[in-house]
Amino acid sequence: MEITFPAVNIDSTVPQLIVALFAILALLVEVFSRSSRMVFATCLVGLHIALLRSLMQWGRGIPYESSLLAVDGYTTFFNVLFILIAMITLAISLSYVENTRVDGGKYYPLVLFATLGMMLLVSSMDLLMMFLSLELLSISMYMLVGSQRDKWVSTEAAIKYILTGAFASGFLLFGIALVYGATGTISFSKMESILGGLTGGVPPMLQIGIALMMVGLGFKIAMVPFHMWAPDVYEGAPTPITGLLSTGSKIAVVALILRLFSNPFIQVSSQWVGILWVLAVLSMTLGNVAALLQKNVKRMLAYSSIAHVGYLLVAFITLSTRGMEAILLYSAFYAVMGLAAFGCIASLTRAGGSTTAGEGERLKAEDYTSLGYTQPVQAAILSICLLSLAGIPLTAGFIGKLYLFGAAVNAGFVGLAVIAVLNSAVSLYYYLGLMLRMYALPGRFAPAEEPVGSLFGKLVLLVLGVTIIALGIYPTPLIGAVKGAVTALSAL
Amino acid sequence: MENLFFYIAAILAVASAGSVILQRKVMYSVLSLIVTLLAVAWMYAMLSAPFLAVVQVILYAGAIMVLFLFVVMMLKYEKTEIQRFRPGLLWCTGLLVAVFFLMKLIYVINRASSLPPKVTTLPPDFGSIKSLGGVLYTQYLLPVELTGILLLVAVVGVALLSGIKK
Amino acid sequence: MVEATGLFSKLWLVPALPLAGALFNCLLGRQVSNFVVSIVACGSIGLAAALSLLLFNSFLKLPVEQRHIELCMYNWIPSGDFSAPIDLLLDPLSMVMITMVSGVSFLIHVYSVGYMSRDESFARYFFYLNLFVFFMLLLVLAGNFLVLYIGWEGVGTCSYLLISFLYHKQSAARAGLKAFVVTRFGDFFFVLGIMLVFVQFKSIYFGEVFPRAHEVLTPVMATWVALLIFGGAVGKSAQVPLHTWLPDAMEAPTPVSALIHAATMVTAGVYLVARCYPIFQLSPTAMSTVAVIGLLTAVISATIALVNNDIKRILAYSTVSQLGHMFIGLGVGAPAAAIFHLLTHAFAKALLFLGAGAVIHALHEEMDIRRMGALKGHIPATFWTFLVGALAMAGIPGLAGFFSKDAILEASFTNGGVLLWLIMVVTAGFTAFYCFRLFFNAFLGEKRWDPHVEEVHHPAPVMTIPLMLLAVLAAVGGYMGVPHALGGADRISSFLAPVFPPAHHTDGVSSSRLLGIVLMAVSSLSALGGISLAYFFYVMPGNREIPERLRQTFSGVYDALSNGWYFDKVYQVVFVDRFMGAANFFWQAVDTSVLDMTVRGLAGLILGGGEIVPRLQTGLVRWYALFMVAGAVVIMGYLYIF
Amino acid sequence: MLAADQYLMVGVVLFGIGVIGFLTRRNVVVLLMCIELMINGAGLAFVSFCRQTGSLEGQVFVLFAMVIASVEIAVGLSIVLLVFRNRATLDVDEMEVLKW
Amino acid sequence: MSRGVLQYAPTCPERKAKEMDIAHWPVLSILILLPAIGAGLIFLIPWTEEFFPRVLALLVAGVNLLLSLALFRAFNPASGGMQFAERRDWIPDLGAGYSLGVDGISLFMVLITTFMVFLALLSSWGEVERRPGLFSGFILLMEAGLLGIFLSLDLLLFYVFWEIMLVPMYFLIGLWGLENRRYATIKLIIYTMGGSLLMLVAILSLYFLHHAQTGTYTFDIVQLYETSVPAYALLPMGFAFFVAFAVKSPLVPFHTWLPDAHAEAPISGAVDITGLLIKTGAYAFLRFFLPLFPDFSASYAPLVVVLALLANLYGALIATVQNDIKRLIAYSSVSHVGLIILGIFVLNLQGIEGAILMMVSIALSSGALFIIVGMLHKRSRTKDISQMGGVWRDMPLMGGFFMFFTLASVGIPGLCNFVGEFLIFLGAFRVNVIYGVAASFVVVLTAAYLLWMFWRVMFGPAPERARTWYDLSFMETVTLTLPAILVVLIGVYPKILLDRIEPSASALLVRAEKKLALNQNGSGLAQKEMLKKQTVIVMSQSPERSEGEAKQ
Repeated sequence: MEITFPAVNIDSTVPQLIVALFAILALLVEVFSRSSRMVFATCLVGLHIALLRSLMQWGRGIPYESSLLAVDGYTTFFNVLFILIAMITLAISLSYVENTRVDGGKYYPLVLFATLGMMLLVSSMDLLMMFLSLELLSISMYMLVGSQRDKWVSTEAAIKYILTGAFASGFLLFGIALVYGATGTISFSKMESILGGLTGGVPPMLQIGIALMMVGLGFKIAMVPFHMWAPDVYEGAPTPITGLLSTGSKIAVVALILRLFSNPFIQVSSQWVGILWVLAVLSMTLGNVAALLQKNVKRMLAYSSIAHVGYLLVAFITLSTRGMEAILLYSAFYAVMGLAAFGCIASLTRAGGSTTAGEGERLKAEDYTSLGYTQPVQAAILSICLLSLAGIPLTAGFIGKLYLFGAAVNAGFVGLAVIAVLNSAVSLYYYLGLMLRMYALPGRFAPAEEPVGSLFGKLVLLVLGVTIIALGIYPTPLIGAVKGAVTALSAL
Repeated sequence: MENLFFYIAAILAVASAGSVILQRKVMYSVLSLIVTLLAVAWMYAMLSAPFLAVVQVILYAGAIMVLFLFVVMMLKYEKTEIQRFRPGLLWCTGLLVAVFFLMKLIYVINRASSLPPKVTTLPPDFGSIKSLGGVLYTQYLLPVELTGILLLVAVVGVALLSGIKK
Repeated sequence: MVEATGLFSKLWLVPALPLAGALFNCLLGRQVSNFVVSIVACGSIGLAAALSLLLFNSFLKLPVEQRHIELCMYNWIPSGDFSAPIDLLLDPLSMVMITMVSGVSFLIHVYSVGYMSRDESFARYFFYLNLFVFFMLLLVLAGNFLVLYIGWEGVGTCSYLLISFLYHKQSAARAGLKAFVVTRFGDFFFVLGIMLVFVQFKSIYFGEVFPRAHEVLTPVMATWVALLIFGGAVGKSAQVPLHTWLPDAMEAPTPVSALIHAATMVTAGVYLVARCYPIFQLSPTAMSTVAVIGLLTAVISATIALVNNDIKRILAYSTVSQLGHMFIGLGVGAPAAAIFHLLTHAFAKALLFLGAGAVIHALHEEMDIRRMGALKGHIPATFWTFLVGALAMAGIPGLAGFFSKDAILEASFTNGGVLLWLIMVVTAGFTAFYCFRLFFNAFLGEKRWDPHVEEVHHPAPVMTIPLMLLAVLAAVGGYMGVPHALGGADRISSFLAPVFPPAHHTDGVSSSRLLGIVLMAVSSLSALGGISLAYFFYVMPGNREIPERLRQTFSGVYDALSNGWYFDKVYQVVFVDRFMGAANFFWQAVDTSVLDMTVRGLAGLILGGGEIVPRLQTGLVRWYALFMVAGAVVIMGYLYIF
Repeated sequence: MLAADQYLMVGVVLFGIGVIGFLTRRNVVVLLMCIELMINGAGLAFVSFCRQTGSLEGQVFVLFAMVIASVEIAVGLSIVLLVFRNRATLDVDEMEVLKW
Repeated sequence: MSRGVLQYAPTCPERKAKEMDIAHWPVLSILILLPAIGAGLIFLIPWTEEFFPRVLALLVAGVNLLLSLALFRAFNPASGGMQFAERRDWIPDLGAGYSLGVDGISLFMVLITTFMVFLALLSSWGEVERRPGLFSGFILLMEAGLLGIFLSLDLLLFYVFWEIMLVPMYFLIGLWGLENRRYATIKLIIYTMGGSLLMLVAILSLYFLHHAQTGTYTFDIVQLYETSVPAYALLPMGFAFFVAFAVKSPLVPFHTWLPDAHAEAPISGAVDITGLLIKTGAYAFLRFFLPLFPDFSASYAPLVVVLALLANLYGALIATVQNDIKRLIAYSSVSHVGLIILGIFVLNLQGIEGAILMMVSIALSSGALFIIVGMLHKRSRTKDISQMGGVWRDMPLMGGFFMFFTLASVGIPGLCNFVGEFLIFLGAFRVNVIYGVAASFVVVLTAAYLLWMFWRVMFGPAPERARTWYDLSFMETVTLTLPAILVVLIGVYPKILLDRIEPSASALLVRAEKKLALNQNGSGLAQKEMLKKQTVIVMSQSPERSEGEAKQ
């Protein structure tokens, strides 16, 4: 048997390669220079190069090798998004890492590896590729979550995350096995044609396979009832990593679900739309109600991110182009909002962060009282994020929700849209409540507090804040990009 | 004959798997798991996957289990939860739900009669190292490389977590 | 309709002058001295009065058919097919009214300068008073219903402000509120009436409504319109059952009572009905209602006045009673007589009130007639003028009240029947009795003053001169309407005739001369009887215990009378208490309980339901895994079922 | 020749036993072993399907799954070591600082 | 119509040049953006600064007021259409535009907004003790939002302003509020957000419906007017819009947030603005609800009217027994709002004109009352009426103003509220005598509770501690004089307003009628007939009247 290498267009995967290369390079830099700032710089440079390279691919579908990876407009859109997310995560990590004595030399490269996982996940056209990149992402995240070695909560979060995560992976793997068994293939495109030619009902094997895959994937996006890990892990993880968890890793899996469920599995959509309807409602409601009661800010945002998954699902189950656009748009918006929010919290960490739970970080809602007067920049940006998360107009979040709910209404899911908006109304209460607390008028003799956070960090946050507002006022460029990406997806 | 072999392997696998979760001591669980893995390797061999069977024995039963044993022995964790075992709410519902889940799974898959028809004639080298290698290094080259990165990540991660600093 | 030309184009100055005075006193009154305030206040009214006289003069020179002058200022509320301009209408009725209003107002203003001289809110007082005159003049000059309504509400407001002028007294505040709300209740009907008029006529101009009334309105509709408008009149003119506010309104300073609650504002109802007479004529039901209400009012309030001891309240009830007479006049088809009575009553009652004011002033704010007496020697000018007023009021032949009252009596005999006439005659006797009961108690007999009163305040000339002028008017005012029966020309009737279409009205002219004289004689006798009785009781020594004994004998009747036939008490229980009860119920039971609790309950439901989340979030990994498995089971179950 | 169904069923049972173990045991190391059981169950399913369809993808998948499993175990055990160093416990129920 | 053209024919070239100028500016955008930018600047100034931000805010509000007056001057009263319209694409993908315009209905809402904001800043000058700069910033933001609501002609843009308004409101109450503010803010959020988010769903439904019918995606209100809503969707969609507007208005039984919001907002200026906020509900009924859902309006008008009458009566009843003076006035707002809604839903010219006039009037009279109460609160530190009394003795000037605005609220002719009230009564009376009777009756109650309140606050013996309550300062006098002048002006010469409102209001009715004629399905025929008749009256009467006026 002669081994012939398949015709591979390496050019198409250059951004991914750059990310991988620079991650390894950064590890080497760490070995030789011992300066975590150098590592940081290397990673950031690598991401910039990858970003440029990705942008060069913008709007072009470049075939790699059809059965494993799809490098198309959809992938490029998400690649750019993930690289940006990684850059922001790095940027908001810088002072946090130094404050909390995390081993930056390995932390930064791991962020890059996680990014690589996300990028590959989005372009997967194969269950194997999907599984591997998902694991790359997950394993990097396990480690990042536990990277604050000398802090128990971080360790506990890591062990919880890996135990539940591996458990979920088991489900996913078994689900994949059953799907493979039912269809005889692991390639998306083949699967689509096989499922398209399906006659005489859906085989139960496939049903169960999809169900088990939904468990595994639902876990990654923290969908109710597979969400339980999220608040704990979000709280324990280093705050920038919480940001990455709630945005990057979630968006990557959502993007994958979109590709998987809207192409191969759409043939059997009647099987899972109904259950997703219920899960969407549950996610929104539980997320919001829990956030309403939560006094810990990081956990509150964790629950709110669960609710946001619910919103995304609302658009997803419409299975329409409009819904896909809405999801992409909202994902991008949510990435900015979430990262900025967690970035603010990270940047509010007081120097000399220490070993026990929560010390140095502002976790409790009381810690935010009158913050607007002592830490004006972070408070202002956090306020913008909260407004945006709440979906107040003139912020990105509003446009996102408009698209989401619009998609639902358009597809006739008016009841779902109504539930979603009512949830949105409930969510307003806790978002605005935190804001109100931040601007609670201080007494005349309130103790002065030194501003915290590095200038660089504040600048990054400022850029994010402005982006949220700018996108809220003029979202058209992004909408154009999203439309292109969705066209690529449906052109498969 | 084949039936017999299968049933022996199956009973061995299931019994030892049961043993994994029933043993009081972790050490015994590890040893039971090794038996399970070997039984699975046996079944791999019977399912025309000789290479996998070998890898299963070497990688799993060999390497991973050593890792387990090593950790278990290093930690010398004598307390087992069995000593303090009280079937609480969580335990009961957990067992109930899990068993129900298993039953459901078995029930549904039993009904799954729509498996693709069994291929009667397999190529002679099906599952051999050569055939697998042929696929791996052509079609699945990228995953293989990805696996390399994955392992690198694991190394870096473990270093990060165990605090290895120069 | 005749366009206003010449002097008549300056008609707007009549109300504008008092308004200017009011604005001056409002904006600058606190900065300038009391002297300037009084000059501006009296001056502006004086000019208005002079202008009215000039207008009257020119008006009389006009041929009768041209005596209908309209002056349109601007379009106030234009809205679709509705339009309500500010327009003034000068016809004989309004001519008479503005002359009377501005004249009497002027006198009372002058009097007030003396009366209020020591009050610290001097400017405020004159601001209100001037404003009142403005609104009153606007009311009588109005050329359409809505402008009339401006004046109508405006005078009510000023009345409210003046009643509660002495703001530190709770009773004054209460009386003001009561006056406003009760009259507002009447106005409610009036507004409905206006709207009904508009809906029927597509116009609210007097000049367009009245001439077309008989062709546009069906009898039923005419009744409705008339009764609704009459509702307004009932409130404003304090007719039964809305009369209760007027006696309480005596909390106002006495000149205010004289002006507003005797001479002008309360007669606005009479004016209104007279103004809308063409509509009332179309409906016999409405006419009889007017007469019956008037009769009831006249009797009820006259009886109450018999036993009251408060000098101002007696006069107030008397006013109510006389207003009832006027409505009887209107109801029996003698509008000119009613207007005539309105005028003479204005003179006499203003005089009596101002005299009462002088008495009160003299005795240091004493109002109870039982603690007066023997003032004759102390304030002679007041005594004599008061006597004139009382005689005029009682209807002693020769004085103003006699002619006007008898015009009404005659008309009611002719058109209303003997019974009506008889009741009115008895009422006339009551009137004479209580007027002189008051008079004798205050001025004659022995001194029963409060021991604190050491020295009687003598009224300043600025107070006595208006008294005298009014006394003259009260004495001779009747000669503008000497009836045909006595050989007079009844000039007032003929002057007003163009306003009241002659086709239907029967102003007593048809009755025979002899009958007229007989009727007059009977009513005069009745009045004299009343005076004699009062003299017997209160002046002739040793008889003072007779009324006391009577009171004990008929204690039930006496209690009813002295409590004003229990109107106030009934209203309190039936309306006010019920209303407050309902309000409290809606607030406590509906608003804070049901509605608020719904919201709170919803929030509680969300939060309470949310309480389950902390319980689930146990922090135990296996618990989380359990949920995942359970989720898988549910999803599988769902897939398998569906 | 045996039907692949039977092998599949063994895989299902192994998977199920893993799930049961995960939900009932408290020792972290045992939990990790239960995950191994689940992965092996899945592997068995893969290979049996492979046999059934005659395609090699399943076997390739199992190969990678083994790698993943080993990586997960390695990382998992390193975190377990970290936990043990901090708290001297392997009881998963004692890791509950993070809750509500 | 010709009358207006004549009146506004350019008489001198200078005047014309000036008008051209303002017509070529994006004057409406400036109106909205100016306060927004001002607020932004204020937020950038260090918040410990007290004087400068307040001056800046006052300046911005003043300029805006002048600008709106210029707008008023340049407004062509003869036209019933949109003037000074601006339209740019905003989100072309959605067909959402940045589309502004002003007509006779919104013109006065704009004017009253700029005026009341200026007044609010003026009145809060000495009242805000902590972070006055921040306070002024929020007020300016409110102004921007309010003007946006009144000016936008795009449903999405409208919704944007509608929601965004809540944020500064929330902070005004939440930060400077009294002890119960938390509860008040929760209620504010639950009610208004719940309502308006439901409306968002309805807006989206309408949008897609429009697309289904015409094939274009647009939020442009003029195009959406043409959408015919099928019968099955009419009730839920109309209801969603209705609830959103009714909550904001607030119509009983959605009103309970208002008394809390009013009572807990400490600064009179903030309360004032709340007063404006609630006008947006009624305005939205006119601008969006009537033309979008004429069939809903026509079919359910009797129900809505009954609800409005109930609200009118109910508010008056509850106001009577309030001991908290702010709650009392808040409930009086509830009562008045009932009247406004009544005016709108009797669906005739008088009703609508009266409603608009009433909105302006209530903003003035109730707003001024709130300012006075704020001044009283500053001195007495209490809202409890039983703690007051006899205030007149030491504060005659304030007493005078208080009396004046109370009387205005009572509806004394010659002051502003009367005109609106009367037109609403007339409109109601023409539709159904019972409506007119019920509405006019409440006026009696209004007089009772307002004057009773006045009595309890101002009359009677003064409490001992009132000795320290000083009379109005110069600044306060100015603050109260400005609305007083307007109250009289509108009361005496409402023609300024009515002339400009009428073309737009009749255009509105004509449009509604036309649409109704298109959808000749469903019930409520009698109402439709009535609406038609009204339109005919409008059409036929206006030339007549202008002739009549020309004669004068």
